[in-house]
Amino acid sequence: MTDTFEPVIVGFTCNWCSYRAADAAGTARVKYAPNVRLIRLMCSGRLDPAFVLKALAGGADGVLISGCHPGDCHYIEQNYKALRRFLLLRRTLKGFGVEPERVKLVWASAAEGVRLAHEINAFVEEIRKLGPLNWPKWDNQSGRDLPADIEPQPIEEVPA
Amino acid sequence: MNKYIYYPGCSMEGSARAYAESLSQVAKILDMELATVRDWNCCGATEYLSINLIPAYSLIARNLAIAAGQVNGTNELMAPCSACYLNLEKADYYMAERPALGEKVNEALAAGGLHYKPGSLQIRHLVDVLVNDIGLDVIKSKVVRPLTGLRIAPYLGCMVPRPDYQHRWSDHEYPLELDDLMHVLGAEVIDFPLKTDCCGGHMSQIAPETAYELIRRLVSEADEYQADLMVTVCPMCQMNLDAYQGEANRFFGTKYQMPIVFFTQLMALAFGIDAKSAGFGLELVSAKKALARIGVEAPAPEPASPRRKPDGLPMPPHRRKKYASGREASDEKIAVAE
Amino acid sequence: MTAKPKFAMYWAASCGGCEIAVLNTHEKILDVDANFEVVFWPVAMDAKYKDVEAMEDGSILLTLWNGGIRNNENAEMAHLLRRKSQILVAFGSCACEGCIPGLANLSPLNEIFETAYHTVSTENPQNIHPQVSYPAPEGTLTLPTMNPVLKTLAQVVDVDYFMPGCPPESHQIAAVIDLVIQVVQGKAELPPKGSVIGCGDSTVCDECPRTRNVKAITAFKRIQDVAPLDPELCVLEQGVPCNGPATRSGCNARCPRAGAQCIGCYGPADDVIDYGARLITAFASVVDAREPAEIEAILDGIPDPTGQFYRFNLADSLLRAGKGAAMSRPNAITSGGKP
Amino acid sequence: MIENHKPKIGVYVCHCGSNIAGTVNVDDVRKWAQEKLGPEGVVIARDYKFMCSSLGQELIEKDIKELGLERVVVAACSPHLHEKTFRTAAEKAGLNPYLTELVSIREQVSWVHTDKAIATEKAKSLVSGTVQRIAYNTPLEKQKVPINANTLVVGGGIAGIQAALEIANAGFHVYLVEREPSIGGHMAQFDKTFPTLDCSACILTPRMVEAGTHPNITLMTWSEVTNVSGFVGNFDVRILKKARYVNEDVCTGCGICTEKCPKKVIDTHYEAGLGYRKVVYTPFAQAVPRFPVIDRPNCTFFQKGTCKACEKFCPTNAIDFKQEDEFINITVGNIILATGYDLFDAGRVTNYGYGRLPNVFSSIEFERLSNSAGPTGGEITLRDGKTKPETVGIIHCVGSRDKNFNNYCSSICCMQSLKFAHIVRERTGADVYEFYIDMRTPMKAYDEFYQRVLDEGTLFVRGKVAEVTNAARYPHEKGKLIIHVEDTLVGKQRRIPVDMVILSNGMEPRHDAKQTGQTFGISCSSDGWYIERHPKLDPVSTMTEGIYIAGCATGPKDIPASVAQGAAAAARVLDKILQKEVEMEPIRASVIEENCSGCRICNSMCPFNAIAFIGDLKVSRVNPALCQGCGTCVAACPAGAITGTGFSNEQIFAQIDGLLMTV
Repeated sequence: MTDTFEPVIVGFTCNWCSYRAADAAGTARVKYAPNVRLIRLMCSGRLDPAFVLKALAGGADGVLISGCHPGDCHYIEQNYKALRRFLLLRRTLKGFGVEPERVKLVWASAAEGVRLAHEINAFVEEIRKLGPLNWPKWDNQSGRDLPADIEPQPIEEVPA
Repeated sequence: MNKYIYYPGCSMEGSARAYAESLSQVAKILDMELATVRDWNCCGATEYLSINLIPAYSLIARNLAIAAGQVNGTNELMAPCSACYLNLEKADYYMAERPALGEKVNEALAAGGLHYKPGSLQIRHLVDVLVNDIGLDVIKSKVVRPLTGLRIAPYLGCMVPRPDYQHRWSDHEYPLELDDLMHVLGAEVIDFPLKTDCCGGHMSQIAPETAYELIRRLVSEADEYQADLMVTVCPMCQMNLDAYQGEANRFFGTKYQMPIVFFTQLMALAFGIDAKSAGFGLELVSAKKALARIGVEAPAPEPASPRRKPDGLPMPPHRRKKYASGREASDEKIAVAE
Repeated sequence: MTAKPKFAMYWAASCGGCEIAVLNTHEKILDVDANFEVVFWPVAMDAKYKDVEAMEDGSILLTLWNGGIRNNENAEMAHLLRRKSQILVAFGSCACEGCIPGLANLSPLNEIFETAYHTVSTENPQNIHPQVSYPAPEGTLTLPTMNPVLKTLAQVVDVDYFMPGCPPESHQIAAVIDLVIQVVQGKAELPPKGSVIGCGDSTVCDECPRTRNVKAITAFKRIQDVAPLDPELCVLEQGVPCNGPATRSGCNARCPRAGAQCIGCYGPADDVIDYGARLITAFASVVDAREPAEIEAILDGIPDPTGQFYRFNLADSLLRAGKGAAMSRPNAITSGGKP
Repeated sequence: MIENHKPKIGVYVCHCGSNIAGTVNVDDVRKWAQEKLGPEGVVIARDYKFMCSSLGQELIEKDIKELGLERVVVAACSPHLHEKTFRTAAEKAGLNPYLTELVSIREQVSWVHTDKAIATEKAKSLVSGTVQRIAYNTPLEKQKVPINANTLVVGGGIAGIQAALEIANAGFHVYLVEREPSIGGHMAQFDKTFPTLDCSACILTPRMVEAGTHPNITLMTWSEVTNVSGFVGNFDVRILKKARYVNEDVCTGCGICTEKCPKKVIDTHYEAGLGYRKVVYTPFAQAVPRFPVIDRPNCTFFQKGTCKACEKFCPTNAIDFKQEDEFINITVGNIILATGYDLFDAGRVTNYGYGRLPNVFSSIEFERLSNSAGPTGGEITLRDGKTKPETVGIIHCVGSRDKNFNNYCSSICCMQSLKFAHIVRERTGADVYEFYIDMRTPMKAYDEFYQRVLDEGTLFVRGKVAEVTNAARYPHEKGKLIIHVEDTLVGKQRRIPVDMVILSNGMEPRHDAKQTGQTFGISCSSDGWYIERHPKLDPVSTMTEGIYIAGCATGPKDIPASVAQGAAAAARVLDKILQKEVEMEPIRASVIEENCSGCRICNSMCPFNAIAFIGDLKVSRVNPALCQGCGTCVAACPAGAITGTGFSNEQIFAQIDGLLMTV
């Protein structure tokens, strides 16, 4: 057992292309990194940026978004919308201090099982290089669920 | 002004002087600035890579590293010699393709304080540069003495369009760049079917009979098409076809007299340069008759240097002879054996 | 003393605008006085923390809390007032969602201090840097300790109602005061706990009179670069990033009516899971380009997307709220690939 | 959402024999689901050898009835394989089918990972994701939309003709659209068909005529589909009908115009560049329809304003120089694409000299050369049009099975080459060499034909030809084409001089296949052929409901296979038509109108125009009949006012939580 960092990646796939590409990779027994857990959407256009934020907030080190190649969308052109949201989301993440490379968009047709597997492997390696998604150590408590009787504990004392 | 970093290679200073001289004329007219790679060294030619990869690649990469350090407004490294071009491109390609190799080569280069990052140079062959950068229109506009009536067999040899790592050539088996170039000079270009066939290469050194056959094929085919001369882009092709044409003739009992010249020589002629400055007269199979067809007087051939005895020190006796004799040969005997 | 119900208002990490907004209700403030006994309101009357501590738990009927929780004093008071109050209202954007002070959550504390005390915009000839405690001759003086991040009130204590706005509109405050008075008088019922009050339940667009069309944005611009802004047409359609589509209604579309874009001070509408994500998706969706380079060029018109989308909501955003969760994930780094 | 009530969930883990159980510790997953996911509502977790077997399904049905399960999670193969199986089983036991979900732990886990421990952990997390998600699944009802009984068939080659006839004969209307002036396709160019050596035209033309005269077929040649919108059952199709400059209502197809037209041009299309045609022409004698077209760019009248010979001589005044392109809109319920193939451009293999060496012919050139209606009247000659070849070399796999060009086998070239060999020997008596890599003659009576050609004395050389050259090395090669090849059976390089070379060039996807695919909403593989819904089990369907594919559009095929596919696609369409209605997945978006403020961000999201803005109410509304369920508007709504069934925010958020739950 080595001590290499095994990132956890959530992947969002399109029902018509990349999810089928994953099926095709399986059928062809193409081996790839086990770090990605896929969620099936009907279309990459269904991808709400909040899903990505949720995954990152929930502990994923990276998020893979995949859809049909430009021009090949099962719903004609929705993947362009996914592309635009992806680009703006990455810019926003940067402002949050999250490396934008943690979110990746991959086009993969239903026939491209092998390619998807390669892309997954490459992405896992990229995230491995980036390391775990380390939030700046300012806070160790989560949001609204905080029990009322617990006093906030500052991590380091800085005068106000 | 088109700028290039220029890797001449050894031939340009030796057997291919005609290439070097005509190129310098052509470059001037086409407003090309060629900055020679400082302190360049041998590219390893065709042999070294098959012997030991790491030192061979290191040898080549030293040139790349130095050239990369010379980048000034251009990162295009141009080589006129096919072998040099291929070796430089190969080193650049494989250093990127196989990072382990790249690392080892750079380790070697580090000993000389050098480093080469693959991909930092664009490696180009002269014909590619002329056709694709300078452009046929510009070249055509500089023609003052069209080569009308001159039948030319354009011949590229094996190494320039293949394997073509960067996909710069129109085709690997039948590229037409050189044909087009000759065409704009006004020459009659034959559809030479063997344009990418082998010239014999170093077979002329190790298996001359094989080389003779390869030479015969090319020369006889050009002759079949009634070409006045063959143009080549490669010092080795030129050398083989020119210098060994006579030997091949003797071997087969044929009488071909096919002049083999560099394409730049014809460009220079077409641009109005006189034949001597264009490097004519250095070829062994005289281009005099061919040039006469376009009314150019070929310079008198340089007086041939007297045939020299074989260079170097005498050889030791053949090993087999030694064992066959069943006894040790004395040093004196070795000395007088030849 | 009268048997009037008790009222308190407290000011934590915020600008004070909320207090002004309350006073801006004009004569309505007299109703407060007439119907309530104001027991604690530092900005309006003299009061000591120890007086509050002395009160019976649950003895204050209504506390309006404005401001985020930035230091341990804020936190302590939040817990104290929670204990003493029957109804605790997160009043204003800072208390509800962090607001402008929450933007500091993008930087670590030391950077915040560095910027506040030691950059060119601060005149600090003696290079003063505040201390938590100071040994004065009269005894040790202490200052509250800054928390690492600003939290919303609800992230620290249980909150009964949320009243958004930066500040809440005075007519909305007046309406809420009226409602509470009616409740006190037994004439009305309180809304369910956790409700957002003093606002609408739709988005700013709902109250905006501007005409809207199918959107296709070819460039995002700063408002001063769009001259003149068409007074009739949707601000977003004119390329100015207007947060109205995702922002809760209640302000009567004050900014768009005045010829400016909505900046989102009323926070997320109902059913909005992450305010910023809604704007990211909405703006990106209507960008009229397909090539990545073209899209990027259009997006360049939003120079600070994080600020644009999370100006008021950062401390309450999904990513911020989830950071704790990410940190507490039992060992993301596993050995040998064994998750 | 699910206030205080966690629905009762059953988890079923399939072994799939050893397909899953070989890599995933199924028992461990089951135990874990039972214990760790108990708080999430899992009341029962089981594993079984083959969940999809009837015994496996009965297990689930029994639990639904006895344990009162409200949700079923099956961890097995991809939902694209067995989702329907399990949903049907659950429905039988009284559970709404949309309360059953499949977790793919075979395609996404056991088949792609090797480490058993890691695979097991991943399987757990996927199960956890779906368990969390399914709590938010809601019962859904499938929607039914009526099917328009008209069908559009695109491409009038043999596959398209077959499909059109099958449907028309069943009594339904077909629009057959062909972009050339006549239907018939490539088959009309051929002389003989292998292996029976039937005359191609003899067997094709009756079908063409039938299609041309069938009362249920509207034939639209010289026309192209430019736009398709809508969805299965109701496609709106826009067709560009190019101007023929001939009034089809009065033209009798007498051919006088063609006869009188003074201008000839090289026919690069039907005659493959070997012959000529007039400027007003029908591509071939048996063309259907028989109306000619005027080739506008070459017509003297259109170029210079004079001539009009055709108009002068037309006995019915059918020539109409003022005719313009027009658009025709039709509505159809289903579409069959039989758009065929392009021939590989043999000139790309430069070392074979096609286009440079005159006596190197492409396969289609040879078809025309050997066709009795062709430019030489069926005489097999060299390019000079006179000389009969004495030796002929036929090169297989030109552009196919070659990583420089196309990796795939074009499947017909072996048989086509054998046919050529037979014809050459029969008509010229020439010596014929076939240069092949492998002989592929797998269909009915194909290998027998190979034997026959062998017996006829054709010489077979196994090896990939290196080059075809005119550069002779030896006196006997002078004036010949020399085929340079490594004969891999002899183990020698050979130079074989021949008079004529025929390149058996293969098939390629249509040059505009991608564009056409985009028009119809289907996609191409990396080779460029259209992708079938399933390569084995659903070869004529596409991922887009109501769009079918037949013939060479999906890959190289011979005539019997194309015909079979045309008929198969027609059967699928008839199946749809006879159902009268089509069931639509109930995955739909809808606007919560109280939350909608009418910002109109969503209005441009829908390519199906399902979202309308109701001006009076200042809200947007989704038309469920038009919504295809992609969810793009759901994700776009800034107010969170649009919800999507089947893939709601709650479902996906819960799934994310589940996937990331510590395992």
